[in-house]
Amino acid sequence: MQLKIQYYALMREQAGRSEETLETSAGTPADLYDELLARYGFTLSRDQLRVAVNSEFSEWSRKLKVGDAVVFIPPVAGG
Amino acid sequence: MQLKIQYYALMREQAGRSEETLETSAGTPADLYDELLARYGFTLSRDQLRVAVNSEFSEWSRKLKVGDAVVFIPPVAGG
Amino acid sequence: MHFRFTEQAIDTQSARTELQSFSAGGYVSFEGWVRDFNEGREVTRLEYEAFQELAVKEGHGIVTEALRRFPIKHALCIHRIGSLELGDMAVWVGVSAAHRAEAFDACRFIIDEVKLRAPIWKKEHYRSGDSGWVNCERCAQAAEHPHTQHRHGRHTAPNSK
Amino acid sequence: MHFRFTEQAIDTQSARTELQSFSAGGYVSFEGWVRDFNEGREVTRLEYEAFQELAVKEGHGIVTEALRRFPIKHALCIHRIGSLELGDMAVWVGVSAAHRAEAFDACRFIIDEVKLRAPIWKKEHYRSGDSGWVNCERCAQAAEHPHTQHRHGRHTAPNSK
Repeated sequence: MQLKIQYYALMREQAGRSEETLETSAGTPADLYDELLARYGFTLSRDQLRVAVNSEFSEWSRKLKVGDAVVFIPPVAGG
Repeated sequence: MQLKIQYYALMREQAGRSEETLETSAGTPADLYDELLARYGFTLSRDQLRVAVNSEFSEWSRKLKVGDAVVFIPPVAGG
Repeated sequence: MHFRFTEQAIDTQSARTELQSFSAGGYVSFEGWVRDFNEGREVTRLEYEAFQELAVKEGHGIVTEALRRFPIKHALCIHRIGSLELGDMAVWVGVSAAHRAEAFDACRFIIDEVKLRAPIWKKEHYRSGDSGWVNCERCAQAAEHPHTQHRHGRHTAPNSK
Repeated sequence: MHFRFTEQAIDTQSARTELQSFSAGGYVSFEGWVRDFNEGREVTRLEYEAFQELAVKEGHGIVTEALRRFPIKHALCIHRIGSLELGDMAVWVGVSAAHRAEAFDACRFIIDEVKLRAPIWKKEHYRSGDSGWVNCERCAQAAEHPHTQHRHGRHTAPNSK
């Protein structure tokens, strides 16, 4: 299944890219994060993150569909 | 004894003047206010006012001295 | 002095520069605007008048107290006097601080105390053609809410100097 | 939208005019400034980055919530992104209301929630030459004060839409 992933801030630097389109068998954002954590060595654990799918905050257990855009959201620091 | 009195806001309008130099026998701001109340018919009672002598807030029972500058202060409404 | 009067429009951008500091992370400002309605009456314009010598002393004392009570960097209050139209700015307070919570608290403290303590008065002109001196917020509140305690400023001499 | 991003200096005077109303008697604004010191380290500049589409939606939702919760007239938040120098304004919030208490409360609510919930990040560059992403205020607070509960935003999907 093809998904679009965007990376921000620390995760953008650790992944070495802002976005990518990925072929994956991950069924949920939680599975997807485990896969990417292994690939990129992210230092943030999943319980430090939130996740958005198609620009809406999402549950980690949501069932992903072809073409979904996933963004992992590190702890924020606006203002 | 000669005193200088300044009037502001409602009391300025009721006294018909901004300031005056007055010859009075009033020994305290309280006595002075009673005298001026009778003269100008101020609508504010003394317990609605504060008083300043020589540009400092004062007690009503302060002993006045020659040349003191007295200001009666109606309820304020700045801002 | 941390408090001053002006007879012109308050220049907030210039005043704000007096509060800048590289160690300040938050800046809070308050502006009081002339409103078209007060205590059930339509207002068309206002006149502000002050016992300036004492008001500057009192206002400066209030801001100095805020600088002592709250961990803030800088604070300033400017009050306009004279004739003001609807929408005009009557008073401005600015506070800078390392952290925003203190900037909010100090800004609110200053405007609350200035309204309560500084010898400044305003006369409202109403659409109906008449006018009146707004004697004080708390008198008005007490009249509307008779169970609220009636207070308008401190009736005893303060121990500030 | 009641929330927007800019890559230039925030024009607060222009933004303020969007909040004017003859029925507003009080206006409170907050500015977040780049500070030279954070968590014990000397900062020389900052970079702000945002997941803009979601942040605008979230920020707009926060201001809309403030407009519903508090009796205020208008409210707006503008956040800057890109590279900022010491003293630069990173974020601005403005609120107008009939009465000042609500303007203060709503302004504070908005900046607190934006800092907590909007997907915006900042990287601090330190005098020592290195740099780091400020992960979140509450994480930092929790690290400094281990007995404080560690929270950084809401980890479940919000029920706002």
